[in-house]
Amino acid sequence: MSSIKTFIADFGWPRIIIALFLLSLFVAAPIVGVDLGASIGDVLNRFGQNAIMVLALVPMVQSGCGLNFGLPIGILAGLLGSTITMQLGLTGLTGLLVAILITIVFGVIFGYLYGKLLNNVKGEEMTIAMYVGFSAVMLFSILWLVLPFNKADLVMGYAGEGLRRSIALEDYWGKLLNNFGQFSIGGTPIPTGLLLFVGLCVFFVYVFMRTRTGTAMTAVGSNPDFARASGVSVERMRTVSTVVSTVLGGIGILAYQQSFGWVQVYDAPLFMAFPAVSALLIGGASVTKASMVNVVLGTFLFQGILTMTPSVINNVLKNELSEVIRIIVTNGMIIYALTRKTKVAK
Amino acid sequence: MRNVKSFVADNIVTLIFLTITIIAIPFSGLSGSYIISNLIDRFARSSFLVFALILPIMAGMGINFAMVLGATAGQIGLIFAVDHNIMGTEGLILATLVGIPLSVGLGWFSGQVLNRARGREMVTGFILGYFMDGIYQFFGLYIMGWLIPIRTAQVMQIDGGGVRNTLALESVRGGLDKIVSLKVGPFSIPVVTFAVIAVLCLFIIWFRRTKLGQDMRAIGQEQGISHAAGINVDRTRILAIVISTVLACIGQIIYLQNLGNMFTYTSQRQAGYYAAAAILVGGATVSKASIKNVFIGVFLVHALYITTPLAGKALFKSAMVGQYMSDFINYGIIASALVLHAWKNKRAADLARAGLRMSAEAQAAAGGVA
Amino acid sequence: MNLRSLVVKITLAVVYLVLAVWAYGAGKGYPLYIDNTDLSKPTMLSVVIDGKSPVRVREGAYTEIMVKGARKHTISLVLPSGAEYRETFRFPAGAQAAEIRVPELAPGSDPVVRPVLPRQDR
Amino acid sequence: MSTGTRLLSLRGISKEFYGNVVLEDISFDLDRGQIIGLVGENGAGKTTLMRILFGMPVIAETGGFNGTIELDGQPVAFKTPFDALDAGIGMVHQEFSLIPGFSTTENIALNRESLKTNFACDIFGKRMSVLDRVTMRERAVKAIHTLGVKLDPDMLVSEMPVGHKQFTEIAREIDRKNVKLLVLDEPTAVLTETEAEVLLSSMRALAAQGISIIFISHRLHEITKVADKIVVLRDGKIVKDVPVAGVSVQDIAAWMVGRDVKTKAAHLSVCKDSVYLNVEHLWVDMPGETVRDVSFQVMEGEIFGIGGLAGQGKLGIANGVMGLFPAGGQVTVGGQDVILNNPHAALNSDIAFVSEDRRGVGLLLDESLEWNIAFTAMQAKRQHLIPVLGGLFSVRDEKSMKALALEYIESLEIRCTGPRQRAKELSGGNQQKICLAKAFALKPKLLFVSEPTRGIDVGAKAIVLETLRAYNRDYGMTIVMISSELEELRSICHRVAIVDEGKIAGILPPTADVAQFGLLMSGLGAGKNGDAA
Repeated sequence: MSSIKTFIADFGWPRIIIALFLLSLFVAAPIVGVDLGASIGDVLNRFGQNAIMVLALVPMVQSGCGLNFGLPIGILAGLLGSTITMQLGLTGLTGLLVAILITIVFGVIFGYLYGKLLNNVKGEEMTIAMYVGFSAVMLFSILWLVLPFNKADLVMGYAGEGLRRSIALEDYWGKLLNNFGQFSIGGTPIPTGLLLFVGLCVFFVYVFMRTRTGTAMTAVGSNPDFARASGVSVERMRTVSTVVSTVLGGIGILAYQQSFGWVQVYDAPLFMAFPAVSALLIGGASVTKASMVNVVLGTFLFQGILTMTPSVINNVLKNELSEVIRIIVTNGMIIYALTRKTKVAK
Repeated sequence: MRNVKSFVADNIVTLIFLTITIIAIPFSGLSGSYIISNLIDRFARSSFLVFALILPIMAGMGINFAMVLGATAGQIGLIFAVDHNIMGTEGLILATLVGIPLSVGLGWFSGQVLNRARGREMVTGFILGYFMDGIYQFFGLYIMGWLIPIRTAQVMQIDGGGVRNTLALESVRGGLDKIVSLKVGPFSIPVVTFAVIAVLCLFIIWFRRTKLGQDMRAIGQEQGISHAAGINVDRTRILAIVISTVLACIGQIIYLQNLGNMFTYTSQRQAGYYAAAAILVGGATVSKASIKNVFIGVFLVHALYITTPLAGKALFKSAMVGQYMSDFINYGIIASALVLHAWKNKRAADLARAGLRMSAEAQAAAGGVA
Repeated sequence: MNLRSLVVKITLAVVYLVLAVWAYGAGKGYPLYIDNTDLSKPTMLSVVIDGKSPVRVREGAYTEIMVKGARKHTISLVLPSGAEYRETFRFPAGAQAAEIRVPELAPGSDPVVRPVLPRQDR
Repeated sequence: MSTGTRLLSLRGISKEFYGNVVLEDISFDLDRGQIIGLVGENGAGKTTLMRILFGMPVIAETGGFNGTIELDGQPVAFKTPFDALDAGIGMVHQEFSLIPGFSTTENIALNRESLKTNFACDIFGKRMSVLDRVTMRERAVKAIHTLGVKLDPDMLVSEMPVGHKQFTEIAREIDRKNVKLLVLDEPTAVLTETEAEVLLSSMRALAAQGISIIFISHRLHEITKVADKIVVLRDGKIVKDVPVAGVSVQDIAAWMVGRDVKTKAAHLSVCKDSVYLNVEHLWVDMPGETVRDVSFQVMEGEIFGIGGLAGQGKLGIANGVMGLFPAGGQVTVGGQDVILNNPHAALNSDIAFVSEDRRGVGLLLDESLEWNIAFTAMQAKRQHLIPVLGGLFSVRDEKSMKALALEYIESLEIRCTGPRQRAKELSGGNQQKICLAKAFALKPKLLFVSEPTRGIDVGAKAIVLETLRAYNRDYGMTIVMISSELEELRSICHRVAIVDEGKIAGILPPTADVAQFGLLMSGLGAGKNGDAA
């Protein structure tokens, strides 16, 4: 009995309510005439689309930098990766791999600068990260117009310059991962390649957090003074975690794009950090601790609600209440995590 | 020389953006009188909103991004006035009277939340604004028109579900600005609006001299010591937020009566972005703000808004660049001001340390000789 | 709480309510229909109410203009010829809307204001 | 200037924290206008006694106290410090509690401002009153005048010299209506000689006006100069309660430090002749524990003790050598220079450190014992790692971490549910053992231990000390032990240095007379920087 109580206390009521809500959606789906198989396939797909961006938050949480509201910076690296690769005319698996490579290069550069910046603003990381992310997105919006992209299917038709708002990936590597080894179980399509790719990334971060560096990072987040007394450079660990987070954010958006089928530039990345942050928190993470389980569970719950609510609720109520529910759940969860008293050690 | 240096260091944010504005003016191709008349108009429109941020900064809570809750309350007041067809100045008064109790309640709520998020008030306030968006949309789209009937067709969505996304405020437009409008050369000056702003300034000056104002200054500097001296820290912080929220509510009403239309579900968010940018550009920091900062900030931020998009457009020969430029400027101001401020704090702390170290070193050297 | 502060607080609450009621009453806008459908004397004209910006009324049309408060208003008609008639009228208390027929707005006579009653089928 | 009327009587005050007796049967009286000098070593119970007098909530939370307090002949029991303030007791703490951006006047009147009510007060309450700055200034000037010092009532605290801050604090207490008793806790600790002189004379002036003062100080000559009578606390008991007339500083020092202990030289290992640690002109910028100029040498295989009162800089020495705070000077270990300001380099010079700040620096409270014990070894020495892909990178070796943790859990008798338990769930004594295990896991040749027995129970204390002794004896580990407890240092160390005002006041053998230690601590030692040993 007491173990149930402590479980609830640790896990938090909001998460339990959300989990129960999702469960009830799954139960209600067939009753209101929603195709359950297709819905589950949809949830799996969106899980794969978003999981890596959620995963990208983990290193920075662990190193004590808080929730990375500056995720858009990583996303911009990913956008550079895909647009440059497309401009070069590379398609298929080669294209995707080159895109990942370019993303990593830009991710490391951006992440390094971003990490240096955050080291100078300790204590206000989250607010500043948010605004730095916003301004970076807007700066790049100008760059998308100005940079010398000139491939016909990338740029705006009438002007011949400036990227389109949405660029189709179909002829490049759209759905490449999704279609790899895809099969169906009872009408539910399983995006095997995408899930494998996510699994690979999760495994990478899992291993990384167990290396000497990863261990030091966790200790820095847990108690920076302890880490320093053990000869660990706190600043360096925070920078490394920011770089890893930024690179993963870039790879995350690549995975998202190939499944979505479109590259969206300009202000599309502006608010992408919020759902990712919220998903991680729903998965049970706090502002200072996050694990792979939190990532997987959180992304599944969050995307599950996002996918299931419109189909179920709209079948009943015929209006777009789901958007409102999304806003309240996303931000309510973040506020819950920010205001939760970190348990004071005895 | 030292004075110049410290002046530059103290006002670095303001100076940077002043330089940008001065550079942007010739590129924008705007005439001086156009800029000035625009500035007068925008100053009257929006300085009230910026004042809402002073008290929480004084109380050590940073920039109250949760002021959008107050702006939301003001918008609900306006929706009420427009829906009931209350026109002109009376409409604005009614909107304010409806908005104030709402904003007191919302301010109390956000004060509670921010008290539980000590040390990260700013980011929590920011997210709280988004959270409120959800509640507000639920209210505007589902409660309105269902539990609270909508009386006027112009307020209702075409399909009948709630308040429409763009609300014409024709009936209350200029309800404050146009009571007395003074023509000075090519510029028209909304006298009553300026009078209201002047009264607000006097209120702030007076408030700083009250016991509550003194308590806010005290907790803004040292929460622990203030608590030990018997000041109710939590309550004082909540009061700072409540007053801020109420001012934001009135400020948003003044802002919208000037504009004459309202994006029902996004206008309040703009208020928060803009006010934070203005006060920071005016030289306020997250721990210190004055009326002077507000005035300088409002002028400078609007000068930036007016000139930089056009300058960007002219420089890059693209209309879209100008559009993104204004957004970039808006976010960039806040980001860079926060960064510069945090960086300055860190440097001040390092310098203080270095000073101590030097004195210790000197002593050690002296000791070594002796 | 002493008596004095109680009195002040109650007064404040009363003032708040009175102000709200006054603003509601005095600021309430009512639609005023300008009926220019009498085709015997078809003219296009501009209508100015309470010194606001003029509203055009085409010949043979109804136009809705909002007036503030059920009280005295001035209305002036400006004909294309430049001739202007100015009249005052009182908005009928208790009416949801009112109608003024242009032909009845002859110079020298009080305008006839007809309250518009809610439709029966509602 | 005692007037002979009784103001305060304490009768049989006892207090225990979780079975740990910290005060036992404390009784003394204080007359109006009398100054009591309250002295005792750190941990003698002064702070607890003042907390009881002041009704600090922590006392009630830990089970209250026994005995009675009478003020003006009436028994009193304050529930909060505010009750005590209302009853006319003022307290000035060691740390300043002033608002830096406020002026002298504003600080003196903090939360007791003179107010002018106005219309808004009727609506929103008293806090809308406007400050009456003229009256406030008058009050401040009056309080400053009573104190008999020169203070600018309009100066900002942040721009004041330290002495003025201290006077402002006292003026704030005097400004209270009906203040009868002032408690001054180490008010001269931060002052210069001349400032301290001024403070002493203002204390006399206050006493002359009938205000009683409890004066806590470790500067014994100040006590003899200003107090009417002296109360010496040791181990929670009053050992002396005598008029100050005819008492010498030496007497007080001896009473304070107390009984002569039998030295336990038999336990000590024989140390070699070679110098292992050489510290020259070390300065450390550690807030509250500034080290100004410290030089000493430690022999190979020696246990070297560093004692002294809190705030004098003894803690700064270890923290500075380990690179945790900005430091300068020359430190060599085993003939090799130690790079300062770099914790990693210090650890690589075969030095380990057990911090006095167990929760803040010593432990990862939220992580497992394995992590706590093995982490430093992993980071500094690259142990407990498994190379992957031919050494491209390495992941942590949980098996060997577990083995390490189990080894120390057994050898140090750490009471826990297993190596996976979180550090914060252990008791203080067991946490301290984890810190020791973490240091031992580095296999250091030189070990700094800072306050190893602070806040742990008697049983754990014995084990910790015995463990240190055993590592010294069996492995020849050189140990520098820093402690506030002189008894402890004398029972385990070959030599004991006393630090005063950031410098070594003297080094004594443990067998030296206690009074000598007491004198060194009070800043009256004969040979400054001298090697008395």
